[in-house]
Amino acid sequence: MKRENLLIGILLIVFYAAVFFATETGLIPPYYQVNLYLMGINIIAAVSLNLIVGFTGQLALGHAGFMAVGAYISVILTMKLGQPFLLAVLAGAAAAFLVGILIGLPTLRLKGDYLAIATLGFGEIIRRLLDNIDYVGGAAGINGIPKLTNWTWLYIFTLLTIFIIKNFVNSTHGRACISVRDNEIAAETMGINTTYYKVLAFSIGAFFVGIAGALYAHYFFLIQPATFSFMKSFDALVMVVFGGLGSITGSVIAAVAVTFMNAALINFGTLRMVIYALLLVIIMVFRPQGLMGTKELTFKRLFGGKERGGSANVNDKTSD
Amino acid sequence: MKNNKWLVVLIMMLVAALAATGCGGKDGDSETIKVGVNYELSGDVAAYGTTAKDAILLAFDEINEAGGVLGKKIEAVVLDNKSDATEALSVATKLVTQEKVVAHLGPATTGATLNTIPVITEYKVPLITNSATHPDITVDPQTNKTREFVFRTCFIDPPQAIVGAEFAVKELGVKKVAVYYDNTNDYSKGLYKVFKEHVTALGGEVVAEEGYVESDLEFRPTLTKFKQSGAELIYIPGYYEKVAKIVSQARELGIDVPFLGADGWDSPDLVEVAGPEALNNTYFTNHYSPQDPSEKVQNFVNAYKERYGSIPASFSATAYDAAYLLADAIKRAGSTDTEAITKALAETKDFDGITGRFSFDEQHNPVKEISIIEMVDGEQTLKTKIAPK
Amino acid sequence: MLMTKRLTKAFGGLAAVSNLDLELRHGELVGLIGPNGAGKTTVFNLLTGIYLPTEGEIILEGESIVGKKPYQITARGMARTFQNIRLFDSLSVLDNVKIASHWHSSYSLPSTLLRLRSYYQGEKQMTEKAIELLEMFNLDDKKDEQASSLPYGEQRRLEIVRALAAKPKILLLDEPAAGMNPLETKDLMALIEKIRELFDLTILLIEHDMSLVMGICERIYVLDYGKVIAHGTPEEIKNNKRVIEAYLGEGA
Amino acid sequence: METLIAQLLNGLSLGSIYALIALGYTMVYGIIQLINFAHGEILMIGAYAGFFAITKLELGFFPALIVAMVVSVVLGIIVERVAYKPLRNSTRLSALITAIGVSLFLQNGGLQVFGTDYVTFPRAVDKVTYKFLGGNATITSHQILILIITVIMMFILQYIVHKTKTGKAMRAVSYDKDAALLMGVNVDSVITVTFAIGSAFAAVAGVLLGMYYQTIHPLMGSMPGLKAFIAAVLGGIGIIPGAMAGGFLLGIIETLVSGYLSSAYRDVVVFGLLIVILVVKPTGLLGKDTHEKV
Amino acid sequence: MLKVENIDVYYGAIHALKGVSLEVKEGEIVTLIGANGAGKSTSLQTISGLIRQKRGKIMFSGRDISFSPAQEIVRMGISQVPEGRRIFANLSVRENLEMGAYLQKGKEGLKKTLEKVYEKFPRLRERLNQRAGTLSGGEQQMLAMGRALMAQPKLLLLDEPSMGLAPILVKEIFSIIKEINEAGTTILLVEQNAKMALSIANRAYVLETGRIVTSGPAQELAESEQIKKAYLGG
Repeated sequence: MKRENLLIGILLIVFYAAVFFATETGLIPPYYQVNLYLMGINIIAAVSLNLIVGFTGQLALGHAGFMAVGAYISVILTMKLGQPFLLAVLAGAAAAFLVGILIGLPTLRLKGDYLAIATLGFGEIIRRLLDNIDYVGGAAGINGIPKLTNWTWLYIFTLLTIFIIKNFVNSTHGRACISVRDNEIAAETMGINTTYYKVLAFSIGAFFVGIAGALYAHYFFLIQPATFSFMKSFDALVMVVFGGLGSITGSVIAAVAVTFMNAALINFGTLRMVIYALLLVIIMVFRPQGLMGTKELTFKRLFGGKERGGSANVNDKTSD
Repeated sequence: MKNNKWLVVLIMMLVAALAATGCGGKDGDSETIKVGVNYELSGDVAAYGTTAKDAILLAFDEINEAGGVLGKKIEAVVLDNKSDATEALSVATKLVTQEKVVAHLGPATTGATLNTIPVITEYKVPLITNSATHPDITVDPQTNKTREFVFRTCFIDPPQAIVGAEFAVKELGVKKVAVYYDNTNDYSKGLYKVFKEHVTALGGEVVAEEGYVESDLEFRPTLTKFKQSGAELIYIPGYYEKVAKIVSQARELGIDVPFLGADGWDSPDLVEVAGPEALNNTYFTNHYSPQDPSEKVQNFVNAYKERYGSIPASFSATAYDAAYLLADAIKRAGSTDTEAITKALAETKDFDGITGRFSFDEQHNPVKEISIIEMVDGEQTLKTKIAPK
Repeated sequence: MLMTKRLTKAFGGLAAVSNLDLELRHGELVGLIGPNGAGKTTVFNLLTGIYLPTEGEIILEGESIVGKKPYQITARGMARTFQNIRLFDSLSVLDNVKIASHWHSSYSLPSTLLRLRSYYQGEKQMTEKAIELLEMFNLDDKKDEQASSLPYGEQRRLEIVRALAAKPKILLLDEPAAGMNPLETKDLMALIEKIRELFDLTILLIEHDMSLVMGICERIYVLDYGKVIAHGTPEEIKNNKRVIEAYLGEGA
Repeated sequence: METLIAQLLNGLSLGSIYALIALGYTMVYGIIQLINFAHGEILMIGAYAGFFAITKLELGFFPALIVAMVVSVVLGIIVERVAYKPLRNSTRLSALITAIGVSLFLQNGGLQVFGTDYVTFPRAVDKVTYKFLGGNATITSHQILILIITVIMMFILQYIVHKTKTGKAMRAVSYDKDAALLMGVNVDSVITVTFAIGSAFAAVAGVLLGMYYQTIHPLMGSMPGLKAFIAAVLGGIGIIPGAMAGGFLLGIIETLVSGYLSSAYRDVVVFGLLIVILVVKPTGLLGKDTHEKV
Repeated sequence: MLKVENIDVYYGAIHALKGVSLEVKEGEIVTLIGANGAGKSTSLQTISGLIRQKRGKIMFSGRDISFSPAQEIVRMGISQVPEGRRIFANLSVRENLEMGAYLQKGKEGLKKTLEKVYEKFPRLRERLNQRAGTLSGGEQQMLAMGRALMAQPKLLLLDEPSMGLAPILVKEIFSIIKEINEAGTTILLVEQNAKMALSIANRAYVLETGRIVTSGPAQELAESEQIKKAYLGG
């Protein structure tokens, strides 16, 4: 166990250093760098959404709204109030967390598709409000955002997200969330405060996607309300389902794969979206439970040895 | 079960391989001058991106037929940014760093264009947009410095709105106006603000102002509200597809006051949808008029019509101008060095384009006359031309 | 210990339970029987807070628990099983049991996220206790299997283990022998007796299998149309005319 | 007062558009519990089919409507067979993602095939404007036509689902597929029929939408589709009269907010109200409170 | 009438039925008993076409129905009352019954069969227009049986009809099963309550972890010490 952790730690540092070196020397061309950053941001978005949808079983479609909150708050802090980047990112995430609680409390009593539509509504409310706030540029958004997101920050926050959500899930708190997904009534009679855990998972998810929003804003120069439309929430959902509901490594792999696919398809010109959509359908038809199912890709799995845990054919309880 | 996972991975690898070969094939021909064309070809505003791209390709073909530039042919590298600002940056990065284009045309919208600026600035590649009208495009609002590598062939929001306001108050003699703008569009909101300012400055009054959303179809509720407001003119700084519906629904509700708009109105579809009758007593400010009898304009209109089957809208005209302007600048620079081209672009004087003869001012905005078009029985007629102050 | 007074629950005008007076004394094993649709499960749902009573009182150890949420009632010492098994299907057998001890868990959210020492200790404690319980029910060798993959009888047993892990004072069992054959039922009877002693439990159970009910219950309430029609020792119930008419049938 | 009546009329006509689309949406949902995100795109294809039938085949409005329905039905069946059927026993979320994929495919395929331009839909039915209340309120023949067709369609749907043998089979399938199989119901064909009917309804909505707003575009289905879905949820998803009620309610709320508050904040208010309504009544307006049997 | 020959059924990797063979002759009541998870329900579901066997053959009235679709099997005269009743809770009682006769043509015939079912289950008649979900457990079981009878089956498969029912209802249900059989319908019965099942059956099969371990006349089995010990709690 200890040796395994050490090995993983060394690998992570080596990977960090390798990419750092490669970007500095231009070994990774700028175009792939853009996609590298998108990958990191997508990983954070997908893993955090997986906590809500995959582990807690709450079909929420307002993820882009929280991303917007994180992005806007952090940009206000860095650009208008001259605060340091780290503080701005954390403040953006904290704001998203609070909004998550605010939104989660009333809506999480809803079930399945009703919850989906209510959260989608909240995402749209946030976007429409931003359209009307001149302080943040209205529909035009804010441009000229300093490029403060660098590889180090991106790497740290991506790892932090995975690490914390993994720790959360593999604890009694995480099990409480899963029990809510599997059988809410039984969970409640077993002493689980289901509302608390639903809201907790929801706002933790919001917190991390708020970080993703802040990183996004400080890499991409411009943020606009239109950037955070419900299509962005869908994108994150695609990654979660594609990776496997309730599999963190699945979400990571899917986020990388989807970003990569999107980048690769750029050469197909106007056909790129047609092909992307087609691939989406084909992948789902052939692998409906997602790449990983509910399993995790672990060190042991990769390098032989048997993994404990259930099979991949868990019935979905997400939206019943 | 297991097999499916690998099948999926296989599919993705296939895509990657295809993509890789796709980009490999284009390399290595130094006999051409590569120009990046980064436009909205799918997604929400694909209609505008596509017309611009069409006009650019037409212009390049004409230039190449006439012998090209500096003895070389221009090769357009066309990529789709999905009407998404993030993608626009991705595309620009690919064009600039991988395709090594000497200049970058597009995107069409302000947001997407803004997002490409850091990249083209970093790699010192000039960019010309044909329809991003926001002032921030060419001037950094934080430093008030002109962005060295960014140019445009369309005029910016303020002059157009100022001319519109002047026309409304002075020529049409109205005092009370209503404004109906696209709340999700910076172009539209920009025009609305300047227009409001100037109408008020000229002694007029804005009695009602409302915003719609880009996905709206139904405008009657707001129009009914306008009807009660006593407005003598309704200003709609929006795109033709919405404008046509707004005007048509307004006339249906019995609103017969004049409508005034801006270059977003220009499209043959405006008449087709709203009908010639509803459009009587409407005006808009524009870059050019396809009715303009000048030979240059008519040649362009005919060539475009022949190739694409429709009358070119003003976005096509400004895009066409952007393409010719670029070719002209390369000629003047005498090289394909990006900084030389940029310099030549900045020095543009009296360029004779479809949308008028223009020079760039210090902020890289074209100084040209603004046409006011009146719709008469479905025909665009040139009412007057006003040079903004 | 547990008492209901004039407990009533109406669904859209129809009274599923009406004016129910029920009493459980410490350490008792009481049966609740009656025809299908008589309102037995509704009583359980009222007691555990899943339904809110239309009228009446539920008093647990001298305090009213009406209006309390199910998890709060569990914390006060009441746990149950379900007629239609409700396990956490995707979790392992062990984790199913650990969930029930969640509110006893001794580590906090921050220590979870940062993997502090108290997390490992807390987890270890929970695991040990859960395994102890599983051993008692002969399920320990299946602790890593997914709950949904267990055979039916073992799922029923696991539900009981899970309920016990919540450390209840009162255990409510809803048709624990449903779908079991007589042999399994017999084993179950012994098990119920055993845990009652071991954990000092008060048990209320719903069951159709008369061999089980008559065999182990000290007192029995018979419900029909939401009302108590009889109440007494198994012997008294067996010979009660109304019960025979409504529930047992001739020659039981 | 006159303005209010005028605004209510506006709301009614917008609402009937939403209701029209929501009907097909909610029916498919009611039977197979799939949010068919491609519904808006099937509507779009129907609108284009109607467009070509009128302009290229020079058909009248009603024959063109039939052509549009046939095209949409064929498409709907293909989509169901190719993309949804293989996922019938998978999670609902993977089916949802597939539906989004189909929707994106049809949108972008549409952009390729039909072009990115807005296409003007011919005025196949004459538009007459009726004025009353001293010209303060108007209603057009198109609005009346849409309203009537929406109401008729609702009754047809109700009849199909509640009075016919197929409808009974649909409801049985929606509740328990295996039990329906045991009754001798061919579940696959019942689901196909469900999609066919839903698609036919989408086609009608598409052609009417084209006629009413005069332009069609490959992306025309997405926003009205989403709004219609919201209307369906508002009314209680899966419930046919609910779709109608939700559609009208949404239309009227939107209109009143635009007319009396601010159109820029309209969506904020509308979505806010939607959430409030759902929080108060978590299963929509006409949704039955099917509390889980414990 | 029904001949199941050597069928093997898998759920994913789990081998649920291992070479099960059984036979039901016309007019018989045959019961299948065994512990939970022995494969009793799986056997019934395989016969009615809900699950496909990997190997083996199922013959009905001389025809091979091994791979016939479920609706074809119903059409040929096999109806199943599934475990847990599985009535359509969202449909009315009448509609549930009509669903049972889904493949029957002609209104007259339907009316007649309806009458017959009402005779057998008078309580259903009282609740015709009620939503089936509002019925009590016993009534639901009757509805499920009535629904299956609507198809006028030659062979009726019953899966745990007594599960979760009050003793008085169990007796009633079993006497109805007997009646149905006497009226000419062959019955294959799966029961947990082995005592009751053996008391009305002609023959019985005992399943253990996917295999048939014993079979014989019901009477004989009921008296066998081994069976008594394992399944009758004696």
